[in-house]
Amino acid sequence: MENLKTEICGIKFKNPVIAASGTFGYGLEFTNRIDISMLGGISVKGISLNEEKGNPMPRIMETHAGMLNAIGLQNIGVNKFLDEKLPELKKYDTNIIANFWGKTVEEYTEVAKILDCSDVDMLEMNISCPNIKEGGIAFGTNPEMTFEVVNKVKKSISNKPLIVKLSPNVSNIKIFGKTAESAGADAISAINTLLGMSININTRRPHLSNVTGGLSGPAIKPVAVRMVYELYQAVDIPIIGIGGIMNYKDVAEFFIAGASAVQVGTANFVNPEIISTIIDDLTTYCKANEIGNFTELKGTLRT
Amino acid sequence: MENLKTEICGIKFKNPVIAASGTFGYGLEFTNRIDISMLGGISVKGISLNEEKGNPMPRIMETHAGMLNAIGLQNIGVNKFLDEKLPELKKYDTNIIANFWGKTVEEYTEVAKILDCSDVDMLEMNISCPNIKEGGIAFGTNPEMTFEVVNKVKKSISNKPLIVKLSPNVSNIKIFGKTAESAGADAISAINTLLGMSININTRRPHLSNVTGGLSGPAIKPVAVRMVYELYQAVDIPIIGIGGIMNYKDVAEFFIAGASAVQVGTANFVNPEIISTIIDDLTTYCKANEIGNFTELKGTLRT
Amino acid sequence: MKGIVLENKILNDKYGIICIKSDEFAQNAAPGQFLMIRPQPYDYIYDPLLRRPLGICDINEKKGTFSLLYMIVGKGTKLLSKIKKKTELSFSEPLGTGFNLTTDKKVAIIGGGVGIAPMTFLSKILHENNEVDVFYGGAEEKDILLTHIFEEYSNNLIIATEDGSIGHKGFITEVFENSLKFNNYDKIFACGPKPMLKAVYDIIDIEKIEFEVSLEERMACGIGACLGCIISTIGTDPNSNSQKRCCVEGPVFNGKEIIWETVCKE
Amino acid sequence: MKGIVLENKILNDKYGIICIKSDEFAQNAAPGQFLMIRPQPYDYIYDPLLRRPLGICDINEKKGTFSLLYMIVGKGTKLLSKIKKKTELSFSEPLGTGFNLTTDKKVAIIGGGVGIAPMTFLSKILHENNEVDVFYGGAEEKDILLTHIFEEYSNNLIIATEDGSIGHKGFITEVFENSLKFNNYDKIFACGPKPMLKAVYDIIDIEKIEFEVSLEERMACGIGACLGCIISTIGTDPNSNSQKRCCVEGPVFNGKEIIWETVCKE
Ligand SMILES: Cc1cc2nc3c(=O)[nH]c(=O)nc-3n(C[C@H](O)[C@H](O)[C@H](O)COP(=O)(O)OP(=O)(O)OC[C@H]3O[C@@H](n4cnc5c(N)ncnc54)[C@H](O)[C@@H]3O)c2cc1C
Ligand SMILES: Cc1cc2nc3c(=O)[nH]c(=O)nc-3n(C[C@H](O)[C@H](O)[C@H](O)COP(=O)(O)OP(=O)(O)OC[C@H]3O[C@@H](n4cnc5c(N)ncnc54)[C@H](O)[C@@H]3O)c2cc1C
Ligand SMILES: Cc1cc2nc3c(=O)[nH]c(=O)nc-3n(C[C@H](O)[C@H](O)[C@H](O)COP(=O)(O)O)c2cc1C
Ligand SMILES: Cc1cc2nc3c(=O)[nH]c(=O)nc-3n(C[C@H](O)[C@H](O)[C@H](O)COP(=O)(O)O)c2cc1C
Ligand code: FES
Ligand code: FES
Repeated sequence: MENLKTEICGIKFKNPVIAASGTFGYGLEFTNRIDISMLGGISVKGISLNEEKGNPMPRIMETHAGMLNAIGLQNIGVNKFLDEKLPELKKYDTNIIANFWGKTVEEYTEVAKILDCSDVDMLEMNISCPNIKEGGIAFGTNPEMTFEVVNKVKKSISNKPLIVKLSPNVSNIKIFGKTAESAGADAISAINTLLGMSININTRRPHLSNVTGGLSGPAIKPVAVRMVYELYQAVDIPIIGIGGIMNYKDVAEFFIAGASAVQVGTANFVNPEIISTIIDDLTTYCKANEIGNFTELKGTLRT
Repeated sequence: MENLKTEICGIKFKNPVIAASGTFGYGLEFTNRIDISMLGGISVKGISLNEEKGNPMPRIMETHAGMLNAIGLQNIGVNKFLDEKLPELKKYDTNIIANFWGKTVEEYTEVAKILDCSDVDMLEMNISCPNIKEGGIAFGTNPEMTFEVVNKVKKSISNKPLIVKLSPNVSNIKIFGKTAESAGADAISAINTLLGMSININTRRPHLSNVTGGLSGPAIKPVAVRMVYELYQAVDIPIIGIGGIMNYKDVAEFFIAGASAVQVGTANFVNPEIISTIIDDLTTYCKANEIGNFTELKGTLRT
Repeated sequence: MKGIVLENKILNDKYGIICIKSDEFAQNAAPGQFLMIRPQPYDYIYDPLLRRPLGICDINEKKGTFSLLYMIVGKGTKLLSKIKKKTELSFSEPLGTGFNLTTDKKVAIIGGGVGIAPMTFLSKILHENNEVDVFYGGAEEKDILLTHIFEEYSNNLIIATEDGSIGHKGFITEVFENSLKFNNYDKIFACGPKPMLKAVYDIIDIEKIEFEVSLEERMACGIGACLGCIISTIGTDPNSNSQKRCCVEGPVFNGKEIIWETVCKE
Repeated sequence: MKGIVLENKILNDKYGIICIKSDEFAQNAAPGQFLMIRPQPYDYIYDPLLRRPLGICDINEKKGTFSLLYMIVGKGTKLLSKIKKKTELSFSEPLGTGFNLTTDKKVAIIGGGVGIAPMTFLSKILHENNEVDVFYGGAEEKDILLTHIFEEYSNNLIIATEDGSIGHKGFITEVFENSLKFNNYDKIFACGPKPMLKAVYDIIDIEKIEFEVSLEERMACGIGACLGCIISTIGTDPNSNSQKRCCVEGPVFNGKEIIWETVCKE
């Protein structure tokens, strides 16, 4: 396991494989399936100031090599998270990343402040959710708003490193990476889902009640790898690669493109044990290829 | 076949199914496989003023439910096209759409002028190719440049309807649709490929010589349908839907989202006879569902 | 978990039943539970991507096998119907909260279409120490399957099809409503299309009869992580509904608690 | 076209050979041609998406069958290796420009690894009225396949493996170079890894010996439409190379015309 140890923003990770927000619940859903202590970290379902009900059903639909979701950030709210979930989670030896969001800049900073004083290891602000009316993607697709919200959040916290999660639904991801960096982000995670849609031709209704939803899964991996590669050229802070990762080879691809860690999302639905398989395979891969530490792969793309 | 007849920008189509540019060669490659006279139209491989060599090899790579390409717009140039290909193509009873591009505004207008006086039925300007250094996507991801190049092209032609082909690699496709419309586009086609990338982890080289490439195929269909739906709300000119169409149900999906016609791309590689199957199936579908004309589906999404 | 397909029988052009060997699974399954199964035997192929939820139709604890009854509706179930004997498939453990079993009661089991799947397992268990009437409805004869099992494991099997091709002509709920004149059921177990379940809810005196329903929603994870499968139920707080995950808190719910308007919308 | 799989034999953990029934295909195939085949039998599954190019390894015109020798390298060929007898597969007609056959000549066939695939068909035809020596190289014994065919349809079969596990130890090109001291070949046919082909090109006196090579490039369409498979050749205009589509103008090229620096780059 030495081969996989790493550090991001001063936080030690036993390996660079993190469960992606919204695909791993509050982590506890997986404890009778895998030993979550073996994970590098868990990014929990996006937390907001107050409890949220999310969107009406239906919320998910499969597409070719991918899926659409419009959960709408249903969550129990930051206080309940801290009271009921975090103490349970802290019993496991893995980094807890608090993914959070708000409808306004004020909500973002308030949640951030509360989480900053909690027992979580890192904060991950989601400015890229395509499934909510207010906030979310509206912040993540406008550089000025990105700067403002990231900057205000950064100024309101003092304890925990801040990851900013970027939207892929933009013309130029480098601009958003640089903006987040200059606004104070300690790391970047990319990508969130691509905005998509699917129609039931019999009823002529969208398959999702929210009409559009976020596309994730192997279908989007080429877009995600490209964006991580572009970000790596644009920013100096660590990049956490996300999008369609299904196996250790995909992890290697993101690292070579420039990632310092990865998050695994939709794959957890396909197979709830998949993350532990990926981590085991990465160890084997390092040994077989005499790689002292997996992070040596970072940014080694030869063009 | 009455059920499929339609008219776009005053041009009569026997059906709304068009072969997408770059995936159907100059059309003639398919004549010993299907009767190309049964197609609604053929958008030929993107034409430029002079012959182009395109990118070095390798140029293609398969991804999950999709593929990446970086052909780089290799083509024989407008004059050779008009001399050698068009006369052959005109022997078939289908609409010929001249897809074209340039590295500069001047090149765009020059090619457009030449094509405008030729025997083709419509022009389709590609301002969204992700695989060339100059021109292409640079025009398609900047509203001002989009306006300028579309407007100049429109002013330099007088005979043929002008379709503008949009890039999906933008934050807000509506802006580009409206811009193209206000600059004089007679129709819009969407989408071109999503910018993506894939890495060979053994060699640590990109799978494509051009590093990045355009993602097409079923993987991108949800993004394409969403963009057509957004464009339908934003513009009044006809929209030609493109992206991951594999069968008649996909065609229906694009129509319900707001398309007036569709283009079939990558599917031609999977099965060179696929377009004729799709057209046959659409006829059957109309009959089975007592649809007088397939265009009745246009924009009928119930939300 | 993984298991080997022992048999995959196509019943007609709409349905198939697949029997899989797995001692561990068979030992842990309870009536009303379901599993998530990968219809694609190769783990490196990502279309279809997600596992599919299917009710546990039957188990044989001695042989260590279980069966799934599936309706062929889309690509996942189409693929499933092509799976050959001896193929290894991967699937979850038994998931969700099953039916609350009764003893020494008079119960009715109502199944509509492929909603009958979990009822086979249920009736086998209930029939051991209850009086069990099975009401089984479908659109046409093709939808009426496994009747030999219900004949063996019920006191009465009543069938209805919409086109009258077998059994009573009409909706099974009509037949059931009629039978309420002559029968006092202590408990009803129902699974099938949501409008059918709601019709049963409307028919019965919900204060007097226990009513458990098994509901379906599209599922991505099946284990409570994605929040894709929410069912609105009457909450403790009268001003706000509760949101239950069909895969964990269900698929079996107390019919009384369901907010039928929201659930039946689709 | 469609055809039924008659047999799919796994030769070892690296290779398989599949035999498919199709009279139309068998009648129209020429040595050096290839086909595009869908390794996924279900047309509604889009992963893998594209068809895969494979050389025509053998045909039996009487029985109306043809065979493909495949190396298991990725998901397409892995899937192909799982295809069961009686499965219906879809594929193109025979594609591309095959070898230019000779009569009454002394020819050498050089095959490296799975590059041997189209050479089986070729040697059968050439052996009817030429003197044929087959040089067959691989990394290890596993790579040396179908030797019984080459023994029957050649005058000499010379084998080399890099690890020496069978035949000469070393590169087949070294063995071939040696043999040139004793043999005057009129024509060389070669298929295999590009560096091997280039080595042969460098060894022979290209002005005196005819040299045909079969090249591979990743292919999307196989019919000249996508421009994904370009091979640079010496053009008529000395200032600029020609761009040939491997799938239509190839896969067999005159070795003299290839611009080896660009082709061998990958
Ligand atoms: C708890 C539970 C138990 C179930 N038990 C059975 C069973 O025992 N036998 C059986 O045949 N079916 C059962 N279903 C339904 C079954 O899951 C779907 O029919 C199946 O997933 C469709 O997959 P597909 O790939 O064939 O269709 P797709 O191509 O995915 O979709 C075809 C159609 O089925 C609908 N659909 C897709 N997924 C679901 C889903 N999860 N639930 C309901 N509808 C869906 C789609 O909206 C679409 O209209 C159950 C569903 C749930 C949630
Ligand atoms: C004209 C022609 C004839 C061929 N004949 C044979 C043959 O007779 N037997 C045989 O085993 N193979 C042959 N090949 C190679 C064969 O097409 C590839 O091995 C196959 O497509 C790989 O598919 P996959 O899904 O298993 O691998 P993938 O997962 O697609 O890729 C695995 C590896 O194979 C490489 N690859 C993918 N496609 C091709 C391709 N079209 N050509 C070369 N490399 C590729 C990839 O770059 C990657 O490194 C031929 C190729 C061509 C172009
Ligand atoms: C059902 C679902 C719910 C998600 N919820 C969140 C969320 O709450 N916050 C967030 O930042 N990202 C969320 N995401 C995005 C994922 O974390 C991830 O960025 C995306 O799915 C791409 O990765 P993947 O292809 O591995 O799934 C969600 C994704 C899915 C599929
Ligand atoms: C190999 C290839 C070459 C292409 N060349 C062109 C082109 O020359 N001009 C153009 O406008 N679009 C080109 N495209 C884009 C397609 O026309 C189409 O917009 C895109 O592939 C999405 O549709 P699909 O998913 O059906 O393939 C090309 C696509 C592919 C795959
Ligand atoms: S299916 Fe994921 S929470 Fe129920
Ligand atoms: S493979 Fe498409 S042109 Fe050769």
